[in-house]
Amino acid sequence: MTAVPTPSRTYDLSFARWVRENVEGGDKLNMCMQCGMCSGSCPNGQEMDNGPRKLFMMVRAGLKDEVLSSSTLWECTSCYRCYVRCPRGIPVTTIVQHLAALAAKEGYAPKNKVENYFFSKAFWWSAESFGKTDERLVTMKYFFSFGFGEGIRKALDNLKIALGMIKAGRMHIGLPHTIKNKSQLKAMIAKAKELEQKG
Amino acid sequence: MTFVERRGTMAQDGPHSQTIAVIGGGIAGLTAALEAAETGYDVILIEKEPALGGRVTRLNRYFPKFCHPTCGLEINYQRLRKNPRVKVLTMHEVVAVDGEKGNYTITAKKLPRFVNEKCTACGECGKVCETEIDDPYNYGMSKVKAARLPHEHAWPMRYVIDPVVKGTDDQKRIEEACKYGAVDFSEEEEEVTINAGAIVWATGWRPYDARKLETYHYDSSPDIINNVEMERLANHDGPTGGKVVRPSNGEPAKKVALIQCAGSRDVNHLPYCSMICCLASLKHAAYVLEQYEDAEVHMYYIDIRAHDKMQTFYERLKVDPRLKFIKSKPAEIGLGEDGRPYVKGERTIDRELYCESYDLVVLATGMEPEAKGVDIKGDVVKDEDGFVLALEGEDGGQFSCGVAAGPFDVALSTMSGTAAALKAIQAVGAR
Amino acid sequence: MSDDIKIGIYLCEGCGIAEAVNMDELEQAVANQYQVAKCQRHAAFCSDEGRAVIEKDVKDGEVNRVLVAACSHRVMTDRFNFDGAATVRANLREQVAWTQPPQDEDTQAFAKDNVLMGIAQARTCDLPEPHENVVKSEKILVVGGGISGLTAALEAARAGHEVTLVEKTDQLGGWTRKWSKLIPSRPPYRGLIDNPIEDIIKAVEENDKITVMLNTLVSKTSGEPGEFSVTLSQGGNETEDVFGSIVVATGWRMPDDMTPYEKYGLGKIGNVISGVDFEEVLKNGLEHEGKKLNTIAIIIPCESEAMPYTSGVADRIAIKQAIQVMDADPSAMVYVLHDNLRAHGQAEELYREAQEKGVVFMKAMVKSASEGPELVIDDLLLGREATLTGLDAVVVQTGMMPNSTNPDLPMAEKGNEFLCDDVNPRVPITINGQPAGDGDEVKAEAAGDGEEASAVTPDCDPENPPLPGGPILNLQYRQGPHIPILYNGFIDSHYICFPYETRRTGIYVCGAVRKPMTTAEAKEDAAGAVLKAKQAINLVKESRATHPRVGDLSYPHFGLDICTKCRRCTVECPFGAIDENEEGYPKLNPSRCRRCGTCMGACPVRTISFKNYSPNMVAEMIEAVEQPDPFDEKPRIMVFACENDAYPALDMAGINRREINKYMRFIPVRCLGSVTLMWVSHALEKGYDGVMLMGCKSGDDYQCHFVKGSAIAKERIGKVEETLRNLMLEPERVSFEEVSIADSKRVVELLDQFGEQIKGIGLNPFKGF
Amino acid sequence: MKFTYYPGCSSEATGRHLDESTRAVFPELGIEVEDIEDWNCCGASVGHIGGGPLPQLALNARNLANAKKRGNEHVFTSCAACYLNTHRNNLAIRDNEKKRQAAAEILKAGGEEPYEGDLKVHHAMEVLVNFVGMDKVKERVTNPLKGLKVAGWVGCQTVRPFAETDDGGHYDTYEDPHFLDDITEACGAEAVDYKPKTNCCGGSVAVMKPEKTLHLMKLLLEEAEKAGADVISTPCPLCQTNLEMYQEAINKKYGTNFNIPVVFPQQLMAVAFGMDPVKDAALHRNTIRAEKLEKMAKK
Repeated sequence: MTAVPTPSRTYDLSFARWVRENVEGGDKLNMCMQCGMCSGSCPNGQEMDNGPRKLFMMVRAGLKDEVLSSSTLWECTSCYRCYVRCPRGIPVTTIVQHLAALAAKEGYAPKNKVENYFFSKAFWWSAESFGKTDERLVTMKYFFSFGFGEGIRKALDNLKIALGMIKAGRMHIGLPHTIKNKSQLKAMIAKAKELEQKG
Repeated sequence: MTFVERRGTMAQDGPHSQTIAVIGGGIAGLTAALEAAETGYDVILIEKEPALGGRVTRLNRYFPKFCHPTCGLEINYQRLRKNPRVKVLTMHEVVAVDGEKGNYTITAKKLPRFVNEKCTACGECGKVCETEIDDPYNYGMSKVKAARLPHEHAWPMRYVIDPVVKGTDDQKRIEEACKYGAVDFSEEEEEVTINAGAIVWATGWRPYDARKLETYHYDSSPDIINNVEMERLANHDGPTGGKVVRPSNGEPAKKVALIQCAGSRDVNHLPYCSMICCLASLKHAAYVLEQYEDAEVHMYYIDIRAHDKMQTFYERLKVDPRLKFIKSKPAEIGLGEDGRPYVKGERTIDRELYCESYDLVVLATGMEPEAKGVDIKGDVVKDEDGFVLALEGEDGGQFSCGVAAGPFDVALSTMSGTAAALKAIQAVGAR
Repeated sequence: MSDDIKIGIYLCEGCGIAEAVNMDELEQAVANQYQVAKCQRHAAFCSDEGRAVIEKDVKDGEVNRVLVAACSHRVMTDRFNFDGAATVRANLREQVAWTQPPQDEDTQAFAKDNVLMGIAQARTCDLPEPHENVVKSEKILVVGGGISGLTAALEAARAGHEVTLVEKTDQLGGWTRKWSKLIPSRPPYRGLIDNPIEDIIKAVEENDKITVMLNTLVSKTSGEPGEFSVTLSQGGNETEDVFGSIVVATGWRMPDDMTPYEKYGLGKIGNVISGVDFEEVLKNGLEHEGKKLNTIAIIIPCESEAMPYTSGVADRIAIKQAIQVMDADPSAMVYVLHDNLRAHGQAEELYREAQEKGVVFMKAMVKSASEGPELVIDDLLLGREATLTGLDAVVVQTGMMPNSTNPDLPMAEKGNEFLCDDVNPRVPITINGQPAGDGDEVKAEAAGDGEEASAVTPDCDPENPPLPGGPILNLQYRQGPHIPILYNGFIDSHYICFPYETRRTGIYVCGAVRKPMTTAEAKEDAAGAVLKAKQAINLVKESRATHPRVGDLSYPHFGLDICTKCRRCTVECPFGAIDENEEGYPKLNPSRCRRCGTCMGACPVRTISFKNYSPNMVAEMIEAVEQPDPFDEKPRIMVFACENDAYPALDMAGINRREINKYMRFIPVRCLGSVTLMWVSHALEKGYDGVMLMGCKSGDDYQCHFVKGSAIAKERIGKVEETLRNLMLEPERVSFEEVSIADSKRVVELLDQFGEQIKGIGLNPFKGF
Repeated sequence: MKFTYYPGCSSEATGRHLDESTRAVFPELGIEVEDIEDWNCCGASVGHIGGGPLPQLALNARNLANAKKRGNEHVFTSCAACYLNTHRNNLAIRDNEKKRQAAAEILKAGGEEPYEGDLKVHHAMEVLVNFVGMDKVKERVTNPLKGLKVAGWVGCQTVRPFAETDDGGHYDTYEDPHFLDDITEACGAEAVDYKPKTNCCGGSVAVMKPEKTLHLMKLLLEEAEKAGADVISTPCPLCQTNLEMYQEAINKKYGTNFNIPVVFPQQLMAVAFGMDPVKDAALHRNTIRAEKLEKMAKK
């Protein structure tokens, strides 16, 4: 995959064109007519700095850094309202999510201490190592990715909930559930990562 | 003081008919029919409603002149009355067309009117009729007697009786009330065929069904209406006698939201821009501002599309501080806690999220062609959206004008209606 | 003639008339009037049996004038129409039975007066006879060789007419010749189409019905539809020809004033070019001054700050050009800077195509432009100011200014004041410095006009008209050489309902001179204009009127014996139908005439009349109404109502069964412009207590079907005060109201208000004298 | 009719009661359930960030390849996220040349045959609507839930973005889906008018930073209360868990005292079918017990 270009001047389209080629759904991004339907429909919009509509305009304007550090990427609850309502048929959710993936890859997320990023990493760690998500371990790992003290605090906050879950048999004690053929999955993911690099 | 002089009667029909059939008696069809007839050609004007005038006769005013559509229609009806070359068929719904230039066969469903041409419009049947129906002239916003004159400016000026009264006591009462033998309940729906040498499609449009805009909850409150209903609301012979009020409770509608592109410019609904909505909404703003000193009108838009000479019209209204333009396609409209409709979305200019309540919300629903469902054969095509177009380059005999051909305003409809008249004349053989 | 007038009165008893009116009484009151040969009653004269009764009387020669006293003349028009007998109508239904309390003495009086007025009308009107002017040519002249003119020529030829197409330059094709590609006008409304102009030109040149004249101007046009004699000047040498009708397709030009575009750098900064010039660049594969363009900003000026002529055409052209750039070079960077992007109608699809191809649209205001070129913009959606750098070129979409005049020609010496619509046609009329007209009467009325010297609105100053340049057809009309324009310089017409009806009969306008439009729209428009041109010829062939009184055979007759040459008629005719002959007498061009009667209303000595509509006829109708005994305290008020809007509104008040003021009497008029002040003064002399005029809206958004009729009537009524003072009457006894057809509620209120006003003033002292 | 079943990770933890009730109810409606052999995680709504788009594809490719081995044409899952990912990646593999090749390579690396995307992936609810039908559900009801007021909360991914598409089987609408109320009614319970039926609970964002999304869930609970619902019914395991476990936090933050049970339509059906409240309906696994429903259950 070609490196993400950094525009030399405002409204240089190199970044926009790169997104168009390399980000899932990016080929539709330029169809945006800036009506605001997506941002207006977002359940978590008030938490976003720009919202999808403005974010897309920023992509066109070549504001790479602002786009990739935008909180909008991390506040998406993936409810797909914007996606189904867009009058131009733009897969808004998909684009936002994959811009988030790009931001993670390009190192913008960790730099900005984005919860969603750490959660995703924790989540992926479980999926990759066991083939399944073990909600206990994911949450724990996630909590502690904010540092030990913060980890303990968050953990205690959720202790009561955890106990309730255990009582209802919805959280088990003991080793994590795993798939049988872990090695196969590992090999496949390794291949996927390799392809991802090649682009 | 008008005089009628008899002129040539209908040309003999049959193969190579020189008669021009115009399908649709709205402004485009009327124009095409009259222009052809006044040039000396025989015309059959086919309308499915009981009276002519189509959509425009239901409008309060035209943009940008704020004049009344009935003003131009009156002239057209005068022309019609004085011109024996035009044969008008009302309550005829065209279902199929077949044949080729010089010899088309039009199949139409003749709907029962239960009133024949002996009717003098004296109104006695209406007096005795007790059954009431939703008034189609007012898009069902009010009730009307089942035996009625379609409206005060109806042409032909003849009553029509709704089938619901058939077999009821009302039928007897109505039959007894008519002194002129004009009532005829034996009328049945029948299929008729009409022969013509050329056809002009002027079937016009219907407002896009607002119910399909699920996030706008059109049905959730009577105070959420569409743009054609707004025209009735502002019209002196509309359901409120011209007062722009909240249909829910009759209170003045002073704070009004005008929602552009309700269906138009949306690949999930109508992909095209309906052209008239922006200007119609500006007009609606004027209705409200005219009626209430302390009015507050918000126009939600993507682009204000003031085409050809309309920019001046837009500029003129822009200066009124009571009218605000908000660039935003509302995400959601519904009935709020306070019993008033709310509008929710993102203001794109400053990226503010808003949720505002109004007395009245008007959805500028787009235009959907009426020709859908008609079985047309031969030298004419219907595009994906249902608009009718003559085949390109072909030397055919079918043409279209007005909104049957595309999303046009009235000026473009009269223009294309006149052009279609020429094409039809050329097709049947200019003399 | 008058002695063998045999009037048949047909009193209809249907639709509630018999219930409201005592028919026996009515019959007795009218049956024995002078020249009434027969008076019959029937339950419904519109029925076949009823019609038969009348038809028989006519056929048996018992009557030669038919008075149907039944419903309004607006209904059953075709039923009540009898060969060989002039038919008039008295409105007993909408106006009496449906608006007055039944069996009331005032209702009875109302009905009686309406019938008496009908008798007077029947007595004084006759079947019109067609004028003798014959069509000398069915050839159509098309002026302008651009896309509109070329299409018009082809359509006219297809419609069976000989055509002469004149083009002022040395080649056909006009602007369209410059265009690289065109906007698609058919489904799927995407994918630009090749410019077909060469084929169209070829088709025109090869068409044996079409004569093309290049380097040709119209140096003179006189005559009327059916026989326009036109002098064509081809590079100096003049030829004469006769045409049946004329299609004007002179198109548009770059705005005369380009300064508004300077803020974008146009004409100031290198590589800033107009949208028109950019078409050349597109033809040369984005090659401009030896450089291949890649990064381009296309500006659609915000109209409020630039010209009022871009109007959505510029927007669509900007999109089209952006697409062309992307097609030529997918790596190109194109920015379209707009306020509201007017890709209206099916052009939305074109907008989508452009975006798919990577064109970037920005809602942005250009603040300034500098060398580079660079643009400082206000990006409204990002809410920040930014500078567009690295641009190879900036394209500015300029406006389309209508060629309602020919900018290459010098301004006409006189008649320019008629170029503008909102000019007051009653400018002081002088013949070599002297006020026109002789005879004291005229001076008395004309005096008023003298003071109106300044009534010409500034932008219509004849010395300095709204559009520079000379006339296109150089009409040899009394009213000057121009085709009148409306605001923004476009040719005047009822551009919503009747877009082709100019104020010069037989002359129809299409293309960008009518309103801004694209090539595809212009082609459609040309077909429409040709239809009207053909129609005009066919109608005048039969000596019939064109729009809106289509088919009318009546036309004004001028009694020159008492004409004072005041020339009011020649100046006031909204359609420039009347010229002046050598001695200064009015000379009617009947085929130019629209039969509105404005000339009749203008004539101070009322020597202009129609066979079926005359000053005398209405005067008789006025007199026919019985003035009640002064002691009855019952006023009578005469209402002259425009038959196109006010009268229908009154009818609709009846249809809605709204009670109309019982003291009113109504006379429908062809147009308020036909109302002569004499009728007003006559009514007051005869004892009417008040007179009301109901006409259509005037001004820029006028609704008068004869354009200026109501405006002129308003003018005249402004002068009536003088007359009233002479009669020692209160000016408040006369009122003028602009009424729309939708006023079926309001008219009722207006009448009551005026009734009250008159009550307040008291009865007319002339009553009973 | 045989369906291959993808339980998904939550089926072994927070969503056990969904899994159990699904396994109990579907066979009753003529849907035989056969698990995907050795299924793995779908990557949920964060996999593309944690691992990247292609690794996420890998997870789903493996599941689909294993599902294919079952030999059934149709695959279904009760988890919204599992449905979304499996379905989307299945379509990608079917329609997108690049993705298909990538998947093939990835599968090859795992010693698997290439997969062409020819399976049909469904959501359990779509199966009920398009393959079972409400009449069949009604027929099976032996213990109608008379008087139980149910707020049908569809949530988001169960219907978006596929419910109105061909590949989504056009089984309902995005903005105003009614299948949930239909199920409720079919079970003899009363479906109350529930405005926020397609509102979002915050999804995974709710898990990682509840404080930001509590207001979303508060509204959901308020509306349910206003509508007089005894229970909220939702098809989504994450929705169910979120709304259940955060009620206390909400009460703490807003001083409310919500205690509204949140159940799955499968649980309603199990009870209405007169099946075992514990073994089949797994009502004991709701941390806020649906007492009224439990009372109705046949012991």
